[in-house]
Amino acid sequence: MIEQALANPWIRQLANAALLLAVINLGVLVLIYMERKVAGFIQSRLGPVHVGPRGWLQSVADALKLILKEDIIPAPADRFLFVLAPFFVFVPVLAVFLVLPFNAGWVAHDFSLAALYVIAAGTVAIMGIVMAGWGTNNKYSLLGGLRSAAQLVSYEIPVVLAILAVVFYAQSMSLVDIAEAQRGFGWFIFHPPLLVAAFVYMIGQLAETNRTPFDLPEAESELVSGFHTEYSGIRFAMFFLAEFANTFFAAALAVVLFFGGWDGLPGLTGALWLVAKSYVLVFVLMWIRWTLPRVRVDQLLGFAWKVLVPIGLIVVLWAAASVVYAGGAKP
Amino acid sequence: MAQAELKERFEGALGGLAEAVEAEGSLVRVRVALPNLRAALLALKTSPDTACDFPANLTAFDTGQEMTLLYRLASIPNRWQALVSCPLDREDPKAPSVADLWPGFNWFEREVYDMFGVAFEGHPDLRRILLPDDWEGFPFRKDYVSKPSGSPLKGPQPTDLGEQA
Amino acid sequence: MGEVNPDLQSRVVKFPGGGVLVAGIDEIFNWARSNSMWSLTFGLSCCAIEMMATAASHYDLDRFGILFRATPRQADVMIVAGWVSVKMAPFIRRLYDQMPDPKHVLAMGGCACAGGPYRDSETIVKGVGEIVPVDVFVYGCPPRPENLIHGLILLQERIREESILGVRKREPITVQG
Amino acid sequence: MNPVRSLLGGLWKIFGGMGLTLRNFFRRKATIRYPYERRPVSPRYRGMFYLKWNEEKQRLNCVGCTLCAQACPTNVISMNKVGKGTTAGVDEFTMDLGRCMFCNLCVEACPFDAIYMGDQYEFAVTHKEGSVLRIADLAQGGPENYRRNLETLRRLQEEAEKSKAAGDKPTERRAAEEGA
Amino acid sequence: MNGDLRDLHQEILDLGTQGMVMNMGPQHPSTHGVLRLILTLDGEEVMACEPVIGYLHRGLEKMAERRPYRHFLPFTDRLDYVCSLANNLACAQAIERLAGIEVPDRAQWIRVALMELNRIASHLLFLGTFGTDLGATTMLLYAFREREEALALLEAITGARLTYNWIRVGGLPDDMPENWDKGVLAFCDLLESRVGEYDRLLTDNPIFRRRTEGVGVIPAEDAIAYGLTGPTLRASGVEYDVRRWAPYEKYAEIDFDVVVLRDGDTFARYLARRLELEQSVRILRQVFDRMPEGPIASKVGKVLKAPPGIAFSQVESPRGELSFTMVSDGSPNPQRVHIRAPSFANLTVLADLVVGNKVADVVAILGSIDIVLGEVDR
Repeated sequence: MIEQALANPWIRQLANAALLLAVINLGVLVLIYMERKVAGFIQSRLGPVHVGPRGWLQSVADALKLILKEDIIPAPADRFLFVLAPFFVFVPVLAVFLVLPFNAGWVAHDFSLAALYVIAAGTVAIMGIVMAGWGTNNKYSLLGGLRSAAQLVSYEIPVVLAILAVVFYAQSMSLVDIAEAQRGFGWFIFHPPLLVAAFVYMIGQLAETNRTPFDLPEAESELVSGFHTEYSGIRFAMFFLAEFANTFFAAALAVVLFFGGWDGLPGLTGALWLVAKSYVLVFVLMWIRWTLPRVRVDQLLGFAWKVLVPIGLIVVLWAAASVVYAGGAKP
Repeated sequence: MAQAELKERFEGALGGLAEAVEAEGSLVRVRVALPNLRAALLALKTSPDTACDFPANLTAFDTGQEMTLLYRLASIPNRWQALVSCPLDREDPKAPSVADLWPGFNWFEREVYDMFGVAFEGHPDLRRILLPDDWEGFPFRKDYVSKPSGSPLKGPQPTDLGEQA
Repeated sequence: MGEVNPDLQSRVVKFPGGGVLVAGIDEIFNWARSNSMWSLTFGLSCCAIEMMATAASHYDLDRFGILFRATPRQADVMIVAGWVSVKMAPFIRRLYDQMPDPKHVLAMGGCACAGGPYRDSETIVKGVGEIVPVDVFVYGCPPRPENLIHGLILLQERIREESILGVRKREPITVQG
Repeated sequence: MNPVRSLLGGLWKIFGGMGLTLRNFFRRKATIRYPYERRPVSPRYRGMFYLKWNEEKQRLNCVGCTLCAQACPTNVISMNKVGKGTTAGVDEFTMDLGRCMFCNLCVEACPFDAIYMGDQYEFAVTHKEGSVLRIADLAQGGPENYRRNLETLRRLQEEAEKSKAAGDKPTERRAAEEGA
Repeated sequence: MNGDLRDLHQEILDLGTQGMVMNMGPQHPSTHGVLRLILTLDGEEVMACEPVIGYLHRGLEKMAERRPYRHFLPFTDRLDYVCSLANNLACAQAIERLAGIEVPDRAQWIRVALMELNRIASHLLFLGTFGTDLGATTMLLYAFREREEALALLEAITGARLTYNWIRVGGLPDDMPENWDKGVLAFCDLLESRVGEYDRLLTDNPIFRRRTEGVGVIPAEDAIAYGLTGPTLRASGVEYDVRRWAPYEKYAEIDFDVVVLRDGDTFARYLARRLELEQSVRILRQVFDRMPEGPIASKVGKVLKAPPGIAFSQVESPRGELSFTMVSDGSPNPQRVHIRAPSFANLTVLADLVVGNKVADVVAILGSIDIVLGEVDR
């Protein structure tokens, strides 16, 4: 009966989505625990240890508590925008996971324009942040929302350019094809133009996921908590989860684009390789976060337009040239 | 530098503005009458003999009979400083503001106003600085009577203090 | 802390097995709440430095799942660290009102508990308990980090005794500040 | 400066910082797991206040001279003196943690070696009244020694009254002068 | 300062653009206490700033008038609670000068050691919080890790972690514990190795440099006119360090450099404090070699009375010149005590300094001035 039901494409997709949702939320909880542990270890302390064995249950406790908290909608807020904003941030993050190939054939939905879809869907989240910033009717939030809009618009371009370079090499926009093209340790990171592209991509994604040194929309020492200053309880939890899901997706996408996707040594399932590589990248992102200070808003934009975009353009040309003249990755 | 020489320098710079000048170590104590206060401070600041251009401190004290302003100006390269005292009219304390000469004294004057009620004439923004805006009286004056403080919160009182309160 | 609404309580008991169910849920949620006390960074004075020291490497509040949040909306515990002046009191009340329920207050240091050495000063509120309900008092001037952790553990115990049905009677309080 | 070089130089510096944080990642952690392990405090630590117990004389050293109360800047201490001269002691001694600055001035003021600040520092309570400590909490050795102190004082007083009856006045006066 | 910019903003205002008023504080993560800044913003840019202080005001000077001289000493701990001993010293010195009390040599040397150790603790706190203001949270934790060692040493001698109250009129209450000097020297070695780490993490970081260099420049003339003191003044190129300018205790006999920098920007103010750490270590290394044996306190009567007069002390606290002015009328209580808190004077410059900068710079500039609200509000 289940097989019959799964034969129906709608039900099949729904089942896929539900499975993904569960996996992502679980993964995010692990990620939050990891973040706190990494932060602790880097800062010469232990991080959570007392909640559950070795503090494993810390993020579960946090999540449960946030569900139970009173849900406050400030009186001066624009109710409609305020309520809608967390969904606008949370849903696109989940949506992009649909096209992420975990293993050969392990993808919820693959199609030929997946790379474009990832960029497009990711951009919707900006809307959510701007809505949160505006709808809260709080000045810190407003500044945070505006910063976020400027930041995401600027950093979208280098990220797109970096992905474009990969698309040249793989000659496809399907993430499955891109990953397939790197089978057998033909990882794109080993190609000089794409090494630079990977760099541009990672810096751009740092900015898009609002992490230090680019965490200006929620810069704690300046804007209290930025765009989610007035959010409490479950609504805040959605922002929180979305942020970590986003981080994980940025790392997983980087793995698919540059680090060979599920490609790895035989013996382990491809999906595990992908997740393991993603976690290493996430660790790098955390490591960066707990090392660097925050940039200022004008420096942030200046860095995108004056440094990353030119480099991105050069990389695109370089990649195109090496594909056309030297054959690129494909023979 | 000899104390006598230091005293001479200050007397020279101040002309007839000071009532008394005494030197002790590298500190020169100057007493000035209220009408000459601003002129004397300006002379101390601008005269090359004294060059006391560093606003180190400004305060006041009240003995119950008399209220006195106390300025301390320093000359950093010369390593000397001047302690200028100026008695005030206790009933209606007023003094010329020197916040335009030394922006650093802006807040100090506000503080003296806040605590002693000395009105600094020509001060750009003479408001209370440390105490709440609606505070009554000037607490550092010796005739100030402290009131039992009421509830810290204005408006309706909190009702949910439970058994702790 | 928090009085149980008798009406609600009687209704719950009427359900067969309801008490057990509520107790089970209570246990889980209290476990979650007591282990995830995000506190509001409310450093006022000396004690704030010790509060920072408690969060720093040597004592590490993160071990207990205690994070410092800058915004009251995301905080569960307000640690009032330092003396409270009359000028500051309305702001403390407002921040407390901005925190979502369930919320707790920990007064850190003699000043926040009872006015401390400044009890004969006119501008000081004799303990933050005059403004907001306090759950745990941590005396000391300033309390050592260990002492603060001890207070937080007491607060955890206190939270574990609560019920999710415990509704703190809240009346809207307008503060003109 | 060459922009490429400055960019690479900046990156190099950033990697230097990241190397440092990675090194700290693997270093021994500074954390003391407080409820399970304790950091030793200095022998001079000024923590919880106590009244010294004199095992030899079976009493507290305190004679109720109020010098400590006078030395206190914040009126933390109050006491009730019983007896006089050699038989002087206290049957009540309160201190208010809520006002105490732990400044040590009372300890320095005491000529009888009677009060000290110990190494106990956990003062968290769940009710405000917990701040006032009575003599039973303060006496070294707890309520037990407080009771024994009272007994000794009573005994001393009885003895003094007996000797007073015997007309042994001068010694008592001398002791009273020392006491003040 | 920034006069042109202010004119420009006036023009914009005249055009009808409305600034957004934003309240920073009194409860804000990076106002270092309860300072309130009322900022008028044009986008991210600050057009005007009005600091509001007094949220911690407790009338300390008034309380001093009601107490005997000695009873006020523990209260001074709670002025600048990051460097309590400097306050103790300034208060004790003012009383000593007023009453004409001499301090034995050994006590003076120990006082110097205490001052410098406390200065290290205070500057470490500054490095940490300044890093946090700029988003480098880890710096705070590293600085606190080393600060904790300094506090342990201070606890060993004074018996308290933060509010020491270990300086008495006429000397010290007790001598150094055994092997304390060895502990201090070992800490000096540890700190010197760790200071290089701070440089790698923060000082050399290009993002940090970009955030701080050229931001909030105070020219030397302005710095003097505003009455700034301490590292904030010395970063603008004025050589004014009370330890040199009007030496107290044994500073005249000690060999150390006054850190003077030229730029006067936020980075220079940071660097001045960072470099002072090394000077403090240098001073500490000299102290124990030269410390004579002898008494640690001179005899002072039970009731301390001072002849009528005015006396003031000057002490270089980590934030600048700390000065207690005491007026005596011959009674056991002082008639008036005024505390010239360095943070109070340094904070006056903020309002003019931040105009024309970004919101993020306000935090950086405020952090670099290194205020402690406890002594601003008194």
